[in-house]
Amino acid sequence: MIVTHYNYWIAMVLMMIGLYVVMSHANLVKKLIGLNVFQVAVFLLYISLGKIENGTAPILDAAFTTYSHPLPHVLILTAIVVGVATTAVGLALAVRIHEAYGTISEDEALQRDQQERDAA
Amino acid sequence: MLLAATLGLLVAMLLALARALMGPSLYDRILAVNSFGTKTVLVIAVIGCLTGRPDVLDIALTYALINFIGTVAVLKLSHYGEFGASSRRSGGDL
Amino acid sequence: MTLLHLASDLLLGAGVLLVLTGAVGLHRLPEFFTRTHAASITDSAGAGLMLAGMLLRVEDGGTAVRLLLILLFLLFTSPTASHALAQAALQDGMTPLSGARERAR
Amino acid sequence: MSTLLIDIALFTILTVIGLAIARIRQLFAVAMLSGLFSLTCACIFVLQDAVDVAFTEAAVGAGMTTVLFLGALALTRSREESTPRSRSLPAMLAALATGALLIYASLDLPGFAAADAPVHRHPLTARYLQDSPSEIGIPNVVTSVLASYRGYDTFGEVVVVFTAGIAVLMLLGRGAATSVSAPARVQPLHQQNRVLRVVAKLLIPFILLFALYVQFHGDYGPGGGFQAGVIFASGLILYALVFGLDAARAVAPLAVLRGLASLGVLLYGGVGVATLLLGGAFLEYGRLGGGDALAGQHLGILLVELGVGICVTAAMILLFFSFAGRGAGRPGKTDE
Repeated sequence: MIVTHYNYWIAMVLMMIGLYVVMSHANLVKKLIGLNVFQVAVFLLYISLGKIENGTAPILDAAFTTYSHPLPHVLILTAIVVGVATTAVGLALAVRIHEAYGTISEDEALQRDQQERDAA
Repeated sequence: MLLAATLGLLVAMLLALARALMGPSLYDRILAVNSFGTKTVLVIAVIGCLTGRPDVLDIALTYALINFIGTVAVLKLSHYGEFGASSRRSGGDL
Repeated sequence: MTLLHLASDLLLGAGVLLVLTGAVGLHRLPEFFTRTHAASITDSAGAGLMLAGMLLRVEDGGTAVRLLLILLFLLFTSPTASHALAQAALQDGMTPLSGARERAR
Repeated sequence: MSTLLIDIALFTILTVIGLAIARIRQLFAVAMLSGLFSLTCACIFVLQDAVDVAFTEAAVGAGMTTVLFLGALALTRSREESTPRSRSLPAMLAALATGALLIYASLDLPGFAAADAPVHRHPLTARYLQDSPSEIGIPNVVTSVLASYRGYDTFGEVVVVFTAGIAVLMLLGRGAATSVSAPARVQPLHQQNRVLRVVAKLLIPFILLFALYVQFHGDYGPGGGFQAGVIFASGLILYALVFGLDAARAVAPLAVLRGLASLGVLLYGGVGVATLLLGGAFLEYGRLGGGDALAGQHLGILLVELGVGICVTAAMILLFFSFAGRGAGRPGKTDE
């Protein structure tokens, strides 16, 4: 069990570290870094599902017969690039929030909103 | 031998990582991260030789390149804004 | 063939030894500027010897060219990065631990 | 056995980095560590035969993402306050519960690398691995699946990258930013470090050349439009870092970049429309080669990958410029 599943478990532990960072930190940039960790851990899980024993990279060559499954590779390859693009959007939003509120702490920004509402 | 080399490199990576975590100054961290990157390049190259797929060497080349750019980026940014160098201005507010 | 293999093993072994030495130095040396020395051992001699060792193992030309390119790249970038890093640290007010400072203590 | 030891070492490094990311409060260090996290992951991808993924992760995760995080940190605070217990405890509990659930679910997964796992026995696997030489005719199956079998999917991803580029441009690109960053206290990097300047000048042409190699060698080895785009963008980012943002903007003006990003998407879509006009389905490359389906596939994949490469290059440079433009605080003034 341990020998055949430890790959998945490590990926899941890393996912949970990411999830913990996202939930426990108020700082928006830190949240995004946590999200990034979560995302990479999901990639790890996906790729490990495509691996086959004694296989090699799915680049066809007469010298090899067993190849790992190419489909997870394709999905994750594009997901990585899309991931960085969406992370950039998130970071841009954080920067704008910082410009508007003077903080990137979620809690402080919410407090300011509350105060303004109370004042109005 | 290739396997032993990989394991040796991994131990070296752990040591570099320890330095990156301990700091103490920002520059120590950058140095350790850069060194970690170089070791990753070597690990990838050795794995390429180990598995008999030389295509992997393209990846090692990319690593070497990205590692350099990353170091320059960190240096550049640590010289600009208010962040970084916690030893100097902790809190690093505007 | 076997002689070549032996030479390759020797080079790889020496390279790993240097990389490990550098890593231990990075860990144990007292301050930033001395640690830079340790890191450069990894980057230049360690990486160079290991890549040379691998070079003796490969059979086709394309792979050899790639290994050489990696070596060339590392030889260009890592001293540059170290240099820029040390210079930035100096400008930042860090002073190297020198014999003079040691004696003054 | 041999790879088991390597696996264990890499996973240990990965977990240590993950925990450090969660614990360290100096965000600058955390951003660098997230770069190391990606690098280590990419090593694992190589071990698990996913060379194309490792390529992308190396270029994107370790390079672009880290640079973007650093750029965002330059514009905001670098240190965060300690997390209140009221916040961390529920988060910890939720993470533990979810993790336990996931691990419980994982027991039903087939063993790692088992040859009889459903993934490997699915008929699609045989189609991809055995029929693609006769259907597509290129050795790198990842590229054939990416560009041909799942061409729709990839088109969607390219559009997402394009949209994200536009969104960041809207958020950060123009408009008066309230002056947030402190004025630069030191000279720009290129004026103080001659070594860096010379080496960068030497390297940048080779980086761009390497990007082109990755772009056009993607059919035969790891590589393709996504990776090439990011590497090409990295070359320009290095230029911007060493010689200043203004110099880089002169090389790649915003208008050109915006045009190129659209051009990439249009090229991809255009290939699809062309196959429609030739009487095939959307993105059915076989029609492009006249009578020769294999030649058509080759041409189609080449053009589509080129579209991806152009779009990703332009989008990545736009992302960097948007963050750096705000970060350096109107560089034209501070550089003097």
